[in-house]
Amino acid sequence: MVKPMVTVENLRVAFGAAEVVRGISFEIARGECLALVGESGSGKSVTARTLVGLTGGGARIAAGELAFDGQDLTALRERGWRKVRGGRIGFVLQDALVSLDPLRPVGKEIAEVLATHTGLTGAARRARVAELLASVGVPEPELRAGQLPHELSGGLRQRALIAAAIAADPELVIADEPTTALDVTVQAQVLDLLAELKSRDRSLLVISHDLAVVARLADRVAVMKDGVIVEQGPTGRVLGAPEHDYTKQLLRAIPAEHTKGTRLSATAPAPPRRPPGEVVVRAQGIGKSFGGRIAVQDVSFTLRAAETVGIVGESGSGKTTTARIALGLSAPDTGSVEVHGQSWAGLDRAARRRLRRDIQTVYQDTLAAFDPRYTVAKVLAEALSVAGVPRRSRRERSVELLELVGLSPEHLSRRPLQLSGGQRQRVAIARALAPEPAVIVCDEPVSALDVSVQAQVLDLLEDVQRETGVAYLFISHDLGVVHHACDRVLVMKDGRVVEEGPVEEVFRTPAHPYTRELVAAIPRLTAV
Amino acid sequence: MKRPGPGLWLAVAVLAVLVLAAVAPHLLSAQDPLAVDSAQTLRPPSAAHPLGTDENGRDVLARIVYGTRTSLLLGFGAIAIALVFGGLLGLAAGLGNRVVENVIMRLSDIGLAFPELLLALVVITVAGGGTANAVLAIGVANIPGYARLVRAQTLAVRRSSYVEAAHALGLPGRRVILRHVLPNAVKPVLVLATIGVGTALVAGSALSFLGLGTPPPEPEWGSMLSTARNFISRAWWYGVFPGAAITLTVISVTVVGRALRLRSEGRTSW
Amino acid sequence: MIRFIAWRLLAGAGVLWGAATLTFLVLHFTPGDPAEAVVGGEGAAPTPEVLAQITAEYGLDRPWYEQYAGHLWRIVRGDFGTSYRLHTPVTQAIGEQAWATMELALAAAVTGLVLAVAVALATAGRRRWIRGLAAGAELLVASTPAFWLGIVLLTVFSFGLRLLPATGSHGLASLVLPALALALPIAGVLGHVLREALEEVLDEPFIVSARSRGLADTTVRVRHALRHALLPLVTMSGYWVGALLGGAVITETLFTRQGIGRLLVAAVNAKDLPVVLGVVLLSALVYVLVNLVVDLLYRVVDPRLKEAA
Amino acid sequence: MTKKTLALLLTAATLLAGCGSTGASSPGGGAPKAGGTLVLGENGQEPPCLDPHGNASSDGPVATVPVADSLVWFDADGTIEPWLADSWNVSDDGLTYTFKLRHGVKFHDGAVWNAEALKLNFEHMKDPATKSPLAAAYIAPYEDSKVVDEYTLEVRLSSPYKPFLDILSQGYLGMISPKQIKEAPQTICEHPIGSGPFIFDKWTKGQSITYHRNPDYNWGPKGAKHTGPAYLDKLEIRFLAEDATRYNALASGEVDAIDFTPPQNVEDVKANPELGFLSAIRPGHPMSFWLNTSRPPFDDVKVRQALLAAVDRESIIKGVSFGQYDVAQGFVTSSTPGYAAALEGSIAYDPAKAGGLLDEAGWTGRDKDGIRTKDGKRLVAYFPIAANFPAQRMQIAVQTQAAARKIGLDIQLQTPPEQELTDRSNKGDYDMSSGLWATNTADVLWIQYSSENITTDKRRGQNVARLRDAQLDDLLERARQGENPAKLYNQAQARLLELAPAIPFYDDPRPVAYQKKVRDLTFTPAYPSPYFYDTWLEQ
Repeated sequence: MVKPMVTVENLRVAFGAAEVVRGISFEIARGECLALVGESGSGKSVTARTLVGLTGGGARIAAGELAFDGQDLTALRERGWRKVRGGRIGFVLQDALVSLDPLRPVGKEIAEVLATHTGLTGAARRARVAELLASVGVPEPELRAGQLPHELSGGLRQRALIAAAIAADPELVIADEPTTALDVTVQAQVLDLLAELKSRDRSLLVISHDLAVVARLADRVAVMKDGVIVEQGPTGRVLGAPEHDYTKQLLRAIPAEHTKGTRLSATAPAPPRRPPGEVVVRAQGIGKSFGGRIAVQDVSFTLRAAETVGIVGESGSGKTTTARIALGLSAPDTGSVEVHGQSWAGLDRAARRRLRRDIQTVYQDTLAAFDPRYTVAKVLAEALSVAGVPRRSRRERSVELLELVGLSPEHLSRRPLQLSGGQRQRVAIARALAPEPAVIVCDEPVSALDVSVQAQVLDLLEDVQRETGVAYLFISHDLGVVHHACDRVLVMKDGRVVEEGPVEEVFRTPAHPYTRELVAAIPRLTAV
Repeated sequence: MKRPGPGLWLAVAVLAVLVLAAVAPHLLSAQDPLAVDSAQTLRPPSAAHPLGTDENGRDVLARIVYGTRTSLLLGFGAIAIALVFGGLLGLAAGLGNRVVENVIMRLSDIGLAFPELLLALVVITVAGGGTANAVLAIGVANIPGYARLVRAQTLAVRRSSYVEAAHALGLPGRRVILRHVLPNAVKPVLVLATIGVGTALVAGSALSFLGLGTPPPEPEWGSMLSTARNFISRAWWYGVFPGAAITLTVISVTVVGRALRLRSEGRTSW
Repeated sequence: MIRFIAWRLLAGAGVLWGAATLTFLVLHFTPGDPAEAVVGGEGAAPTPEVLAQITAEYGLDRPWYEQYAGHLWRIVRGDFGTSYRLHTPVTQAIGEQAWATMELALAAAVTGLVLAVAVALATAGRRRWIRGLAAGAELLVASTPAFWLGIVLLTVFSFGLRLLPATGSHGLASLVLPALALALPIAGVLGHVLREALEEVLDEPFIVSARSRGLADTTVRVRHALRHALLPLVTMSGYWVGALLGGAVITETLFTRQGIGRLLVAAVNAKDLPVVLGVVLLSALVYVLVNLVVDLLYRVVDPRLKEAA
Repeated sequence: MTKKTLALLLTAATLLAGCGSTGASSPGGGAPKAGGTLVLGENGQEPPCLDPHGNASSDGPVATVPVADSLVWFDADGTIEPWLADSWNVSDDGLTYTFKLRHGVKFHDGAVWNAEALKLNFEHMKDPATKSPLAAAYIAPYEDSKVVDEYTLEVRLSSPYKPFLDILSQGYLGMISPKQIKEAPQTICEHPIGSGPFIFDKWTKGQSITYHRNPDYNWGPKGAKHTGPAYLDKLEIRFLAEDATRYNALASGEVDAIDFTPPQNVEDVKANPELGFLSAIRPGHPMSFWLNTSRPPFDDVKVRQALLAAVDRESIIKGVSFGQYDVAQGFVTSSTPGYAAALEGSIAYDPAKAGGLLDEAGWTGRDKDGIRTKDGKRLVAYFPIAANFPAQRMQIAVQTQAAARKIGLDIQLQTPPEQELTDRSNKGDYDMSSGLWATNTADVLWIQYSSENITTDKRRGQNVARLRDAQLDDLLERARQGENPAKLYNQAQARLLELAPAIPFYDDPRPVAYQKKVRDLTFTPAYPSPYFYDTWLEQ
């Protein structure tokens, strides 16, 4: 029998007292693609880095066996590692913007690998670099090679990074979250590229939190949780007929069209939905441009009570600008936004402040959204004071709010840093609810969260809406999420609304080509 | 996340002793720092004079202990001045309109164009030597720097999304500034200031070296040091101990300051 | 780019004018008659005729605004007037001293930078005790008054071991100790900043990916990390200039070197307004230019800023 | 050299109080050799201007005398010897001096020394444009002069001025090239041209002055050991302000000799067989703290005497000078012509007496810190000092402060800005002030204590004590008019001991240390400072 490319036997990795990888075992056969799936803190990235000897300072590594192509990696010295890294194992980190040296042309980064592992020099090397860039689908490679990371789009950066990883033609390529932070369409392309890398004698190890991504790529999947592999097997089997509860939970948590109207997290079902009420926000032909660059153009929508309107689009499509205009935080160049029939433009400061209570917001970055010095109690008290709640009753109201968002009174004394991302987003929602607003603008409310947490928050938003009849303006790049959470959706591209309508229609029968492209690109949970 | 190491505790201990020396020197030295004894000049450390005597037969230990108050004043006083005025200017620039901001920033440009010591020298030409003036000099010299720092902080905080959140909440602008902008803008500056105290202390001793510091016979580390240099070949102790006092103090202040910084940046777990 | 430079130069001119005005007013409205400074002092017995002569010659009897205008006008024409104390043109007085200070400052700057970079590169992200050692050393030198450091250096290397001359501005040997005394505290501060920056950078993903390409540690540090870590140093230019010029005053006095620093102290003591004004403007000019250069340099080190300009 | 001879030498040096012809005489014998460069480490008092007439700094002469010869030579015993003047006679009314000048003297620029040259020099000193801080005052009585013939000048004074010749022997009144005075007076400060044994080369401000030998020189003073050019090829004066630095520069051989050897190092110098030591007490007024007699508390002679008795000058001076200085016995130093040796020891340390005097003066009350009071007023004396106050004087001040405190007098040291200091001293707004005045005549007493010399808006004077005493004025005036100076100066010194206008501390020495290879390093006694005409180096 052919011996596997990688053999990991009872691997344990600990930093100080904390053991983050607790005895995992797996193999990767030649030409096979294994996916390590798990949420943050599951130890998947550490495992990947351990395979290239970059676990990090102060890490204690123990393994029954840790072999690459029959070679015992645990025995390697620094010098030996250097031959393996880049030479025989290529490594693709997540988020190419920070994984490429921002001060050096991408070409140099690739040339570096060639310089270290091949005899190529001068012109030959430059040629090879261009060749590699071309091979990963980078247009005008010579030009690109001379550019700095920030001059390239996210997709191109990721491709460049991959080019560097495969430059020395390694037998194993490890990709750690290769597609996070990429727009859905680009994500699809990169996934295809990775799929191509896999060949008869080159194996692939993909690390991801996104089962959908994995479904598209991996032959086998290993699901990690808290440093152990809870389940592993052929992709089809694991995704199709999961055995372990955690895997099931993960699968259930992924929002997509089929999850519409179902619970993503294992929480009690909510009260019945209310029918959409009167119009609370009406945006008419709003447009805004920054220094000549058009950010938003002729965007109109209406939002009714107890209704959720989604705005999808890739980065730079003008989603956030639209949100800020709706919130009255920045004034449109053209058009107007009315909340409860009052246009922001027409109001004086005092009136604006009063109106603001009716339209609140929840941010993407859960940490930056809070004054670092404030405790949850203070945060809520402040919000309540705006709502005119008398001082004495603020505390009890705060507790109510916390319970409404699924937190308990003991969180009152915590500071933002002392809360998890999910908890912070819950507090953010509580704060937004404090003035009993008619609308909450949610700007990428879940994109910074792990899938299971995301599930909880999405459910929470749903529940809150059913409780209070608040309307959501829901901004996200994740079509799955939008599909799950929204009643109607606006698809934006380059500051324009290209398509609009009930979420079902738009996603089932997309009219606009771009929408089709988007929908096509959505990774689906059916193994290839 | 790292926990405070022994170094930090040591520094805190040193500062504690210094504070004690500043408020109640008599507890640390029984001798009179002004007691001249022409017969006992430049005597090496002994039972009677643990750190020896100076060129006037005064007890070096006593002078170091009693000098603490003045020396610390040089550091803390100066930074206090710089903080208050620099802080106000910086806030004005950070919160005010373009005109205010420009005026203040151009002024601080000019201020920054003078090297600290040069500015201090100019101030002293006007005001004359002496402790109070030295403090004033160094303080003034530091104002532009702090003004810039505070302004930068203020602007950063103003742009932060929690301030936007407060606005979105419908909080009155004034309250947003008082409750969120001010505290968050000033806090990190306060922390940096602790480190600044050390630098100011050194600057102070430099003035003393030029003979512009505390007039005799009042003890002050810097002036002790600068006098001692004439006798360095005969009386090492006279120079070494005040020097050590300054260095140790500055180190301690800096260590504590850095620890506070790490903490305020949430990089330590205490 | 050109517009940027032009604009900065304009702002610089503003700063210079402000500096000139400030010093003039400050020194002019302090009590005391410069005429005394010209011929006063212990052991002097100027006759009334002499004093009258001086007052007239330097126009000290004219109203302040005339004197101010006079000063500015002459400065614009590159004439900084005549030193009260030295009876020679300020440009000459400064000219005689400028090179010595320049030499000292440059030597110190280079030494300081090299020391800082070397130590930081060698120790950043290493074992705890190594870092502790380096940090301790940096803290020590950074926390010691420059002149005390100088005295110690003198006592050990010059008076004690007789290795190096203690005085003067002649030859390289006489530059070593002063430069060191001036450089060490700076190196201490820079070293700390640099190592912190380096350690931050070394945790960056792109460093990991660099390592994952099989680069040697040194290569990673020098080729990838250092450049990033240097940025904060570049931004500290203000501190540099201040530390160097300020330190020069002390160092030159202690090592009885020639230099602007000593010239200034003497001038300040003697209320030698023209000289003080000259030195202030010079240091302000240096500050402005250095900052300009630094901004340009910054764009070289960090190309991302190019289009920001 | 054996310790014994060294000791001998030193006693000689101090006894003969810097007699020009002794000093670092060559004990091993050996004929002087020409050649070599001598480097002298000076203290920080770098003159701002090298025009002998244009500076008053104590390092003025040492820097200008090599370049500029004087009209006459002053010998340590007080006799005036010919130099650029062969002879002279004074009219009976003491108003006219007729100088017969030396022939064949040439300035470095080729200009000839003659009556016209001397006249020009006098006028240059007086000319306000010279901004002379000292010379002008020294020859204040100079009226005008008449060229009798090429080598004869007749000088007329406005009033009899006995010390005229003594003063003329000082470096501050050295002779500058008439050509330079006429054609480029503004260059004298930067580049003085005289007739001296050394030609000025270069002045690196804040650093050093260099000279080279004048090969044509053949008009050395009578006091000199040899004739013809100087032995040294080159001469460099380096300014080393830091005491420790200066001493170590000598010890480490960086320099061949140092001026103003720090007292704390003198013992080491003497102990070091490689080094020689030469010291002379500077004639003039001893280093003293003057008491402002024009306002309370020191307007009361009893208070002044009290303070004088309260201070243990012996032990203070012993301490600060590491046993090197002589305690001043009166108001002129022991090396000053007309010094009243008979009065020695009349100032005695007696705290008890001091207390008594203060009681008599009515300062009987005491406040909580034990400071005396008189009808509610504390007994306070303000002592404003400059930022660059010499460390050693500071010591004396501090110890005096302590002593005064013991008898209930509170001396407060203040460091006002330099300029406020000058203003205050001109206005007389101070109680104590420190200093000394080095000049080679007892007329220093007139300079320091005659009521004429109290500073007014019209006149800057040196009577820092602001003393007004008719009797003293009379004595001093008559003395300088020329009537039996010896006797009158004696009486004046006695009178001053009664008036106690100052606390005289020590006779200021000019202690020079040098490498043994330096031979015949001497002093100009007129204003003791190293003189290099006879000096040579043993290679």
